[in-house]
Amino acid sequence: MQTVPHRLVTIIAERGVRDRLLDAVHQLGATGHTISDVQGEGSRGGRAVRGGPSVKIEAVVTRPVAEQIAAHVAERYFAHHSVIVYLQDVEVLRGSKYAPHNQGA
Amino acid sequence: MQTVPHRLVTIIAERGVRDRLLDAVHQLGATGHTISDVQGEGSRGGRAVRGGPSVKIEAVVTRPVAEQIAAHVAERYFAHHSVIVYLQDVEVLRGSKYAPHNQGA
Amino acid sequence: MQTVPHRLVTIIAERGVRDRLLDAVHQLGATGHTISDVQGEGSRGGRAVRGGPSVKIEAVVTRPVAEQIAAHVAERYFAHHSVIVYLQDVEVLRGSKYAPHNQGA
Amino acid sequence: MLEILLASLLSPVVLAFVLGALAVAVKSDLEIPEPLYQTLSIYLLLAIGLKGGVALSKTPLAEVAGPVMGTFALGVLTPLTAYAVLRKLGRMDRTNAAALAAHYGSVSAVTFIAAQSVAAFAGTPSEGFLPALVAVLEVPAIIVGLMIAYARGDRAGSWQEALREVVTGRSIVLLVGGMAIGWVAGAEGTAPISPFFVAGFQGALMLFLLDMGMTAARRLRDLRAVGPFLVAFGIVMPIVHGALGVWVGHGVGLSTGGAAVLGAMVSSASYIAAPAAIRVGLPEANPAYYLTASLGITFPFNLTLGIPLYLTLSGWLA
Amino acid sequence: MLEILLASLLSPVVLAFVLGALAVAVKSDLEIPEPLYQTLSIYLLLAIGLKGGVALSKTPLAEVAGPVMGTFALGVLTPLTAYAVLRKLGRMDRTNAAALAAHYGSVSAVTFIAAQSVAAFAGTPSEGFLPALVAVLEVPAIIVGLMIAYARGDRAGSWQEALREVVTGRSIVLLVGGMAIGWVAGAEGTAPISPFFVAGFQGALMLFLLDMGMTAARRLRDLRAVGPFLVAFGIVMPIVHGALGVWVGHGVGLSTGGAAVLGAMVSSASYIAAPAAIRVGLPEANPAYYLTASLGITFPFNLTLGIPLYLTLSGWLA
Amino acid sequence: MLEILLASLLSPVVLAFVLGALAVAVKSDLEIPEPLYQTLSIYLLLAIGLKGGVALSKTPLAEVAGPVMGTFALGVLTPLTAYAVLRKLGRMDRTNAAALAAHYGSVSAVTFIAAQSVAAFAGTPSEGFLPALVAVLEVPAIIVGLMIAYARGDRAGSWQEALREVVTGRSIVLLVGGMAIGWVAGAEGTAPISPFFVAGFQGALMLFLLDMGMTAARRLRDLRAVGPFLVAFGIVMPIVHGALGVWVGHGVGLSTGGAAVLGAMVSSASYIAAPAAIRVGLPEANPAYYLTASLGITFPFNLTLGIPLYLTLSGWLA
Ligand SMILES: Nc1ncnc2c1ncn2[C@@H]1O[C@H](COP(=O)(O)O)[C@@H](O)[C@H]1O
Ligand SMILES: Nc1ncnc2c1ncn2[C@@H]1O[C@H](COP(=O)(O)O)[C@@H](O)[C@H]1O
Ligand SMILES: Nc1ncnc2c1ncn2[C@@H]1O[C@H](COP(=O)(O)O)[C@@H](O)[C@H]1O
Ligand code: NA
Ligand code: NA
Ligand code: NA
Repeated sequence: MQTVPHRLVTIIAERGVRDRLLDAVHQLGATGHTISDVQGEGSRGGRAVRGGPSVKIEAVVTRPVAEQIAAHVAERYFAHHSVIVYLQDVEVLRGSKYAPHNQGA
Repeated sequence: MQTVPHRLVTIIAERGVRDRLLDAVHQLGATGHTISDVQGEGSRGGRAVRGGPSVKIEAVVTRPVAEQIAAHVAERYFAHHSVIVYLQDVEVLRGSKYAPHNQGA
Repeated sequence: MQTVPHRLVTIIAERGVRDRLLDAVHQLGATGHTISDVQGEGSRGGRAVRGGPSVKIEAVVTRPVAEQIAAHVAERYFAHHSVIVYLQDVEVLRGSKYAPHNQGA
Repeated sequence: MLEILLASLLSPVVLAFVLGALAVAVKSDLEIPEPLYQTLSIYLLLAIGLKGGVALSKTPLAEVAGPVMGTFALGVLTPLTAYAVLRKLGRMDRTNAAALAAHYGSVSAVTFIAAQSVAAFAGTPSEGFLPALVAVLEVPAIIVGLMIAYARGDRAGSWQEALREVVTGRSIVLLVGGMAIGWVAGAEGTAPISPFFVAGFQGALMLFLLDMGMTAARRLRDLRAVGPFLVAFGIVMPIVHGALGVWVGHGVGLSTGGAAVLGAMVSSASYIAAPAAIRVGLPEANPAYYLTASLGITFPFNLTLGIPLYLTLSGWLA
Repeated sequence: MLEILLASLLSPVVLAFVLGALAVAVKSDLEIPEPLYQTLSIYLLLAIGLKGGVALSKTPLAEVAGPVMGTFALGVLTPLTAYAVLRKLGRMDRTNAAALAAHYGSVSAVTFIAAQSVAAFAGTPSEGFLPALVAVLEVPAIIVGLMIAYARGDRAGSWQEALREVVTGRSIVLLVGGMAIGWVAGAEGTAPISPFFVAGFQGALMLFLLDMGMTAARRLRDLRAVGPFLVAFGIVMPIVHGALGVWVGHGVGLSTGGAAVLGAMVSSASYIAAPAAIRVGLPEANPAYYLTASLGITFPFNLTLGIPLYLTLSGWLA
Repeated sequence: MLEILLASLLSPVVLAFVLGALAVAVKSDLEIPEPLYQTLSIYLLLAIGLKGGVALSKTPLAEVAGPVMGTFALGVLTPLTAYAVLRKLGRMDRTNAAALAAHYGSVSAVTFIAAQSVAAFAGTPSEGFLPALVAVLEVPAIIVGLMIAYARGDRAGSWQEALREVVTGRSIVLLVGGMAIGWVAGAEGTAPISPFFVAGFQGALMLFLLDMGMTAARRLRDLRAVGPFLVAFGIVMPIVHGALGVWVGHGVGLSTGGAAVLGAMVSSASYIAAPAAIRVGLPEANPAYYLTASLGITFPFNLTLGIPLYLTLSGWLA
């Protein structure tokens, strides 16, 4: 079995910025993503507030795309929004599936 | 604290194949799994289609079991189904808990 | 982009112990957490029982905090509860965000 | 009997159960989302609690005392009979026998609800205060089951934790809480909420049983693992306990419908409260046994054949 | 026509669709949680199935036979016309044309439900057994669409898997299952569940269309990607198919309302069953085409202008 | 007063709140799933919007103008009084005082709904157009709160983003959207959806308050952290604002019930719209303060004692 090292970018964000984040993630080269509903607590409060769920966005991407996504999130969202981002190593099958085929869109 | 290196296999798949995947995961040696509802977008489309949620299956397993699960998924599902699989390193306590105690069933 | 290595602690537990676990996670130094609803199967049964969902708690923390959380979970919960815990490496931006600012509370 | 049987089998609620089972059989992608399942169970428990509380607020205490004591006695007795049968006839180990005893002594709220509907439909409605008996029946058997295991020194779990789990578990909280609200607010106070909790009840129950059908069918896969003895136990034990319940029901002065519903309750096996308690108190017990038996065998049996049987029995005894 | 158009456009159900679209336009954080979406679709499909089944239990077979055969014929014919138009006029590749053909031949249950409501509101209610026609119309077109692609040797997907996906898919299971339950239990048997499934129906439909408005508006972003031909196709094809459906409806003896609703069904494009089947059977087809066209163009068109148009047409033909 | 107080305290809706708090106190595993919470809040907001819109469609503009202007004035004034009290008496820092001011100037839709029910129950129903006042009251206070902070140069957040967050927030979208739909469709057009949105309302509200009781009880844990001043503030400020609201209500010509409900609205503290806006516009503010005060103190106070108090006050002023 031929696995290829890639990066898993995880973004946890308040729901209001979800669509903007997804657009950015794809524009920066992700070929797919997985999203789930989560709840959280961080520096901007959390637990025991209902109606304020967050989303977790995960994308398996190449190393440079991962860096770009993390940098984008940091630059645009860290100041005004409840957002965190972290990167992990993953191994995938079919490495070509996750390579950005379309740099511009 | 004595942690033991293991592998985390993550499978993201359309819901229709969930039960078959779970059976396979256990048959190949996983002693447990965790499953959650997600939504996603990949090469076969996604975002903005309601009613087409996916599942994420995660299993902490030994290294050889991880390889077998990934290979099985690749062989049986990549051609006709919306499925991705990736592997990560994890450290667990109670390593024996995740060792396949029952190779055949 | 300056990423900093940290640890991701993941705890999967039956819902009944959620609040106690969250209190412990924060008391041991986590500055935040993310929680999601999952279902699972392990040594104490699972699949095909409705009404018994679990929670997944994830916290990005420093290495020593991660060890402490894992040790705490092992000591207090492994005997009587459906709980697993595992650790992974992650890279984060803004490393200081995840450092325990308040050891005691 | 045949008439009751047909009326019961051809009701939308039972047909929905069958539809759920068929959906699993044909490997449909139909799925009741987990939050819908939880919503329906919160709704159903609260609704029967409310109804019972309103009925209780109109019932003199003296009328309830007998049934409560009879039910309590059955809750202590039936786990013992179940344990004896499992050990003597089934040669099952102590831990698993005790776990099963806790399940078969306790009660399935959905079986109770279905029995109540069928009894009403058959023209022999049950007493309004019966939900109180569900609460009385739920707890003791689990305690007895755990006591059997703990008395034998099997102590992997925590006895106190398990007990806490049952009495603070959501089924007791919603059932007893709903009863308290219904009792305090009375018929007049609950009138504004009754379109939601009364008129919608049967439809919600139907959706719930669609899900139960799917769950039961998934459990059936484990049937081979549990062996023929447990299959027989899952059918015969309920009949014995059910007949006992009907008989005691008449003894404590319940109506024909009421005694039949009590029979169904006693015959039923818990699959919410008991599994939660056993997971904590007897973690070594194998869920494949107690879940497959209670969910895969006894629940479908009671829903289809058991309830009409207890009604018929009760009619004979009346 | 104007009157019907206004009554339709100003109904809460259509206004909720508009509200959903506006919420997306202003980037509101309003969100219909996924489990609520699933709950609503389970509810709506089961409810129309039940209603259809009860109606069917009162309808002589002879009366249903003609409409069933006419509908079946339309289910085979319309994917062929759609395919021809897409290939000849749109110069689209075979795979994507076949995928779109499957969608436009099949049916959108929500369009059916909306049409049924508007027809009733306009004083020309449709026949009660029409849900049976939805089930008849759903499957054949998808098979024909796949056959076109497979006959041309494009075999990345699995033909059998795709077929299985459709017939065991949740929309068929709930629709046909609900019909069977309604048919077996009859009007009397379903009375206890009707407050839930009948009285609540329009409100649940309104919430569902709030979500549909949001989904359709999100799809619209892809509009530029699909090009002007597909936009035109998404409006003109439904009109052609809708007119054909109305005409056949009158031919097989349906009432004015019934023929109009059949027209709306035939004109509509599937966005639940067909996408699921195409994803498996024709994975190379591009979802941006078939989902944008069916969800982003044809559904809103039918909901607002199409249904009143078919009703008016049907009035003329009567 | 005592009579109203009892009727209010012993209503199922308030009892459900208490049950939720007790469930947390005994550490029950009862849980209202997040999607159910969201569904209930979508439902309740849309339902009161619809009801208000239908009422508005029957009310002459002149009758609404006074109340709207009075409410708007209260929405500008009350954050200023709250800010002054917090700074002068509580010696709180500017950022947290501004954040709290935004919360106490804005409105809690659930408090409004509960007040409306109690007023109707007490025989003094409020005007049908009051939901329009909720929308009018929700926004200005949040703007004023942000303006206070921004005028002082604390600019970690984005002013424009926060404003956008409020006006496109789901509570405004559903409330105003529902009103628009109710207003356009009118009583006749909304008749088919009223079994869903009207008959089911109180039951859904009861489930919602079960959840609110759990949330409020969880918040109480933070009580020690916020200190005695904030606890006193969370009770006294609502009484002052509530009395003011009742007085203004009478001044602008509302009925006894209407003025009392306006008082409850003015006294209430937002815990949906304001927290969302503050998180974006004033991220440095500490949620432990504003959430504990609004959810843990003011909401339970109003639900149990405040609403009967404003009703009694309003009766005296009539
Ligand atoms: N240390 C952490 N570990 C895991 N998740 C976190 C952590 N800190 C923050 N989060 C998540 O990120 C969201 C936003 O964080 P914040 O901006 O700090 O409020 C929170 O709601 C959590 O879901
Ligand atoms: N690059 C990616 N990163 C994360 N998840 C992905 C990625 N690609 C695909 N997925 C997930 O896998 C599912 C199936 O992918 P596909 O077969 O490419 O449509 C999608 O619905 C996503 O949830
Ligand atoms: N090998 C595994 N991989 C992933 N999740 C697991 C595994 N074993 C157990 N779990 C999760 O942990 C929960 C408790 O496990 P247990 O205590 O073994 O019943 C299960 O319900 C699963 O969600
Ligand atoms: Na029993
Ligand atoms: Na069609
Ligand atoms: Na206020």
